[in-house]
Amino acid sequence: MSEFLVRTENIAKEFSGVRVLDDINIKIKKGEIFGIIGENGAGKSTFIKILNGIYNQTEGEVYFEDDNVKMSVQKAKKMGINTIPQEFNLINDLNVYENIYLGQEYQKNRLLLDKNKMRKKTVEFLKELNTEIDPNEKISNLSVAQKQMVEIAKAVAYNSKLLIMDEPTTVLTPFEVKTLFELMKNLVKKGITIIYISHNLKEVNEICDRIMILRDGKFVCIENAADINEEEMANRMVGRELNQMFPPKVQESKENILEVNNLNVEGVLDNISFNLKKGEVLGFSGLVGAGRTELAETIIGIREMSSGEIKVNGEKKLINSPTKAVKNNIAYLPEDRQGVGILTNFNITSNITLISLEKYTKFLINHKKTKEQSRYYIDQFNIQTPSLDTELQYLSGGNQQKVSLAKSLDTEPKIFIFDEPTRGIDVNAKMEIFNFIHELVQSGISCIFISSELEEIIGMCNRVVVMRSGKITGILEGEHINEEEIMYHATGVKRGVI
Amino acid sequence: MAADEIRIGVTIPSADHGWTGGIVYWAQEAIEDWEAKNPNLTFFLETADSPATQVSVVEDFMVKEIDALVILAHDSAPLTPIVKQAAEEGIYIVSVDRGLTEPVSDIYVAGDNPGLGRVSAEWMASELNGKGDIVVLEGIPCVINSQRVDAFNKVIKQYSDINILDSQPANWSTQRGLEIMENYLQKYEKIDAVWAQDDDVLKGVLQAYEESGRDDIKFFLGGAGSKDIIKMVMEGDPLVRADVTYPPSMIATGISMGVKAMLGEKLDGFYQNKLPSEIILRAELVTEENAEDYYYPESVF
Amino acid sequence: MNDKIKRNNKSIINILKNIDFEKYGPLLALLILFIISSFASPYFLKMRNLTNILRQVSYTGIIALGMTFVIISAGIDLSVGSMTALVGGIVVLTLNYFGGGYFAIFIAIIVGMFFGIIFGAFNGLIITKWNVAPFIVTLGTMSIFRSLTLYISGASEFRSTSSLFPQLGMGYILGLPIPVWILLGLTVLYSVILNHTKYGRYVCAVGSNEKVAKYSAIKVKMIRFFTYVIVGFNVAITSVLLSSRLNSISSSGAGTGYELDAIAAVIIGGTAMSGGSGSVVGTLIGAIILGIVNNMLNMLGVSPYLQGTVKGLVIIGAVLIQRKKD
Amino acid sequence: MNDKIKRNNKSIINILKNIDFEKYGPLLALLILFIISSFASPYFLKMRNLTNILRQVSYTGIIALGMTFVIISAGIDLSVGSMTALVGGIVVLTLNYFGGGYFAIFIAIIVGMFFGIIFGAFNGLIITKWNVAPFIVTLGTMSIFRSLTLYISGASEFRSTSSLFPQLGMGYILGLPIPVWILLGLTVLYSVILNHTKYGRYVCAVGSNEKVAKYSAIKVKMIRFFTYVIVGFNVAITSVLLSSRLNSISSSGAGTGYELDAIAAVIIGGTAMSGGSGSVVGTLIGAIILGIVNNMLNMLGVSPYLQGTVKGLVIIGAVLIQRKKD
Ligand SMILES: Nc1ncnc2c1ncn2[C@@H]1O[C@H](COP(=O)(O)OP(=O)(O)OP(=O)(O)O)[C@@H](O)[C@H]1O
Ligand SMILES: Nc1ncnc2c1ncn2[C@@H]1O[C@H](COP(=O)(O)OP(=O)(O)OP(=O)(O)O)[C@@H](O)[C@H]1O
Ligand SMILES: [Mg+2]
Ligand SMILES: [Mg+2]
Repeated sequence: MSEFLVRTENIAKEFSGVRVLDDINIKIKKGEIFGIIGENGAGKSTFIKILNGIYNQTEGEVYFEDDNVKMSVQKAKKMGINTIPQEFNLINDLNVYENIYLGQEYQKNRLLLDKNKMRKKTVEFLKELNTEIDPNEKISNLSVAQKQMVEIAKAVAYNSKLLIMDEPTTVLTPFEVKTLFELMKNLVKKGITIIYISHNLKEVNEICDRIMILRDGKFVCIENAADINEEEMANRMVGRELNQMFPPKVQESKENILEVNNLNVEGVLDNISFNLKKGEVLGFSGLVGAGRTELAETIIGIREMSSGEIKVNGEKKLINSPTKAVKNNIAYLPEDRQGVGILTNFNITSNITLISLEKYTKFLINHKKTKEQSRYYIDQFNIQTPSLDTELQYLSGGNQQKVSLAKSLDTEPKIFIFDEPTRGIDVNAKMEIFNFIHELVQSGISCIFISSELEEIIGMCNRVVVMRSGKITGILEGEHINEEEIMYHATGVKRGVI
Repeated sequence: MAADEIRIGVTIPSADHGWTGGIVYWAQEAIEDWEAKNPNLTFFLETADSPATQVSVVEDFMVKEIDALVILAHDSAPLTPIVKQAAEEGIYIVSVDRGLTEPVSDIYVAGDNPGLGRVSAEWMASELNGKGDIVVLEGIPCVINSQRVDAFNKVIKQYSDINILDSQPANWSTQRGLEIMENYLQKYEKIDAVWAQDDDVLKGVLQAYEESGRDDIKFFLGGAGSKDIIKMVMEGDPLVRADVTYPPSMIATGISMGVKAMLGEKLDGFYQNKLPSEIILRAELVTEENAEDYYYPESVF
Repeated sequence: MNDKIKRNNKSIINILKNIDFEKYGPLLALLILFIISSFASPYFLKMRNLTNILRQVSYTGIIALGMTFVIISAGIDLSVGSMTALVGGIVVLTLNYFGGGYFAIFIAIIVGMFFGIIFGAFNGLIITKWNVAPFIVTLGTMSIFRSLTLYISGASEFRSTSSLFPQLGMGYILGLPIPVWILLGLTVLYSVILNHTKYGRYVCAVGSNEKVAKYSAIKVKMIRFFTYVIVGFNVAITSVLLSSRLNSISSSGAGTGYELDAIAAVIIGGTAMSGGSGSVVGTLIGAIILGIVNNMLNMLGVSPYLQGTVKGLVIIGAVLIQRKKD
Repeated sequence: MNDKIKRNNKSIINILKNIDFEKYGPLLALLILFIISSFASPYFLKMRNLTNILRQVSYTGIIALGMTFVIISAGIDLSVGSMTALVGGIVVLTLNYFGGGYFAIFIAIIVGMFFGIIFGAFNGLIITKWNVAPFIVTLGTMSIFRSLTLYISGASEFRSTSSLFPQLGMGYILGLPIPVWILLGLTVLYSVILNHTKYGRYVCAVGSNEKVAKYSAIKVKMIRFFTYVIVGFNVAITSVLLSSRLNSISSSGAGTGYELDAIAAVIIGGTAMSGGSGSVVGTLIGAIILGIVNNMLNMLGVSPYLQGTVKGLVIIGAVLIQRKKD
């Protein structure tokens, strides 16, 4: 037996004639962490979906432990290939432990399910991940980050030989990422091989042994992580030099555009008060489940507040539905892209103009105008798509995120709430989005910026609100915006203690 | 409940076309009449949309401790076991129209399904002078329909010069009758007469014929004796010259028989003490001469 | 040379392969059925027969157009058949009350439309306001509407006394029956609404993913509600046309089975039961397919007992043609 | 003191508030209906009446148990009523052929089960293999099965000549009719299958999100397929019990409307039409609710015309109690 777990020979994949992967030849060693990076739409997810049997390659061969296999989902499972997919692969109607053991249930007497055993094991797995989630909780009641932790636990629960992780950290805070990395190291020690995909080049560089770079579906290079730094990675990914990541911060005005006073939501938010100034980027930081998403949802009228008031431009407003939010020029970019953000069976144009459809309608929809507008966004954000009529389910994750962003933007808001805006977006596109936010605030638009990436928060925000279990624990300004102080307020303990 | 209270359960198919609508109407009429006449009588009237539902209704009646059951069975065989059970519990059984497969009823009051087919065929044959092309619109494919159609066909077979061009189910529905007739009119260049078996269907048929602008059809025959068609006959309509009865009022007769049996009354002019065990209502031919006697303007059918 | 032919051959296969079966499936099914019917029966292609089919189709067809919206929004309406009878009864009663002249016809139509909309709104209200499953609500109102019809009429017919009223259902304009014109006109209207207005777009969004629609500031309940109002309105049109055609409405028989016919037309027309997208023109085609099947069963004189088998097979077959590849 | 009372009051309200209406809604609806019925009719609580209701319920109830799986997997089966008639016909024919003795009954039951499974598998095969919408497939087979029943019987009844056969449908064991025992037994069995076996888990997964299920290496088509087989099997049981009870099967009337009753029972029992989760015990409760409604309509002697209105209102009301809060 060779030292390689997986080998591919001349792998290529076409979707209705469009070649999205071309001639990929790689060998992945047993027990290594193999990173894959590349721009949005480079073909990373497609590649691993060939390995785990979701797609069949158009050309080429896959060897697993030296056997040439025609992969299928069933075979992959049997051979010990497990995946944490980019989009959630959880059954909303089932609860946590049922999801974790879906397709691989423990049984008693070879007939009945052994629920207790599965529950117990689930608690163990989650504990290993430093997460407390009730194994009997329904998936639909979990926050996005919690779902991500369940996905991780699910992949770990199986006896894997190959564990594939497609952007597992996009909604996780540094705290969880750290836990995950420790877990990965343990798994590797046990002889498990890991493929790791992420747009966080720092993380990739830190955790991976070797890194493959893809560009436009083509192989660029494989490097030892030790031999390459982040900047080089980014440049080779994009194929040109990248410059400064974060644009300069814009001085906000004194005027409040949004005031939130003593806002309460039963069981979720506790006496939240803050204000947002015109032209400001106001960051929201905190650990998983801190309640940031809930706060945003309350402001746009999805959740009912039990008490408190919201003022827009100094005037008290009752915002009890997203329609009212849009009327008050508030836009929201949700973190749960496929759950609440985009319609996967709608095309790009219909998605982008869904909220702002009014703009394009006199009596009938002006299809020409909507198409022009979506073409504008496709250029602006460099959205990779075969055509304007492509349904979103056929776009890569990052490109879906860009469409989601365009959709919220097209309402021409005065206040924009971004919830994890860079989720699944490549470095280059991140920069574009940061620059775009910069342009927004320059033109007097105010932004609430919820992110779990401290670097982004620090790089982008004028002030940072830190939350912990539904309460605001601190509002940081100026030089106080640093990793240490944010983490202190987020966890309640000094660094190093956790 | 008073000691001399008499409880009578009446169950009939639910009103799913004109004739069954008539059944419901006549059942209510009879119950109203009897309740006015005799305060000791308590009636329960239940419709049923399928044989199985009707079995439930009879079961429920038994819980209510009825003394007599008047039933127009949805289908014969499926109702027989439960009615038999009722009879065994001492309940007096009046079976109307659709007989049971075992002799469990005390009185059987029936319309004459084969008779309807036979009388219709005989009249049509004589009007056609034993020669011509006819089309048939049947009811819903089921036992009653088969009885009528089979009897009709048997008679027509004796006339070698009468051709049945086509025979399709119109489900006792006016709209369906209209559609089927539209199709017939496209399909057949020349039709001499139409047998629709049911007056509801006949209405649709006449409509289609009128719209087609053709004038080859010599006459139409419906069935069951709805008041509209009887009226046309009475007024001497050249196309609708006759009708054959299958009166929904038979249920009222059945109810009366049940009441009389309970009260121990005899039939007027009847020299026997007990009521007869079978009463078969003739399928009567209604023509312009006698139509007035069959016209009930206040009935729903 | 040989080479070129080969390439041509290949491209034809490619063209056939690339036909968007999901989109043109219904049309293809219709074409196949049409061609078979033309050969199978000499009467099929007669002008009169074709217009007959169209008129026969128009009653459930018009309802099916409205049902398209309901199904796209991931709902269902089982009450349409009973509603047809009830509204029809109301139309005839109104007509008789006002004497049966042109003015009475006008009033009767207005009243009919009004009640159609009210009944549809009743369905929509319970479904959206109280969040009860559409299947249950409309199963309930199916029973309620029929029962009210029977109650009002005493299980008999509603008979119009007007001699003018039938002109509407029987009349022709430019060689086509009036109901057919209305069917075609509504198809165009609803097709425009579905594809070119905000409302249509929102109906698709709601059916595709209710949560996303809600986050996109779409008034989900309102959109849903109006799909049932549309169906009610269309049912009212059918009621007027049907009662005019027969100059009466049978309380027990009118409209029975319309719900299944209408839903079948929608699905044969390519709209998925799960909602999210669909086509109004497809529904029209679906309704015509069903009409042709019924017509051919009579024309060919298939045994009454076996007509159901043939009909069932054709319905399944029509959808089989347009099935999605996995 | 006062304080304590207040607190107690509050906690009762809290308890009421915290009742999981989604889970216990059907039970609550049943309780309310039961209490109302007890007061409304002196006959209701009679033992004989209660066992009657249970037996009346058992026919569609057994089918509804199977339908629960189909609906949880996001499917639907409209063919169950016609299938009941066809299988029932086959059972009676077999019984007569073998002479009507105990052996004949045994064979007839086996043959009935066999055909029930075959017909269910036929539905399942077209739906999964050819990927055709369940609504259309089963609408088609509903028509086909009924038509075949009419054809075989010549539109008449299948009459059993056995005098032993009715014992099965009419007999009692320990004070309960045999069909009721079977209904209860199957409820336990299917409840265990749904909640405590892999298959049940997979049915929920498939109904909730087919794609995720597929990626979890679940054989989606197979799971789907077997839901229809289960329904077919249950239909066969109902067919045997029904034909035994009636000692005959009417080709046109047997099983009509069963599909709507079964689906209604499933939904009243708390299973969502959109699939993903549901409860077998809920379905049993749903079926009993429908049975009590029918029984009360008879017991109270509601006008035949208005029975439909009452029934419709109660069905909607029963689901209203358990509606989800948004
Ligand atoms: N099912 C599909 N049908 C058609 N095209 C597809 C399909 N799946 C992916 N593609 C296309 O393949 C290309 C590569 O997509 P892929 O998801 O592999 O990108 P990725 O590298 O994972 O990007 P991201 O970082 O945004 O997740 C994209 O251009 C996408 O539009
Ligand atoms: N639909 C829901 N029903 C009940 N509880 C919920 C629901 N959604 C979220 N929660 C709970 O609310 C809390 C806050 O979650 P939220 O998603 O707002 O956190 P967050 O600060 O946005 O962090 P992240 O998005 O990184 O998870 C969590 O404990 C979560 O379990
Ligand atoms: Mg990807
Ligand atoms: Mg969040």
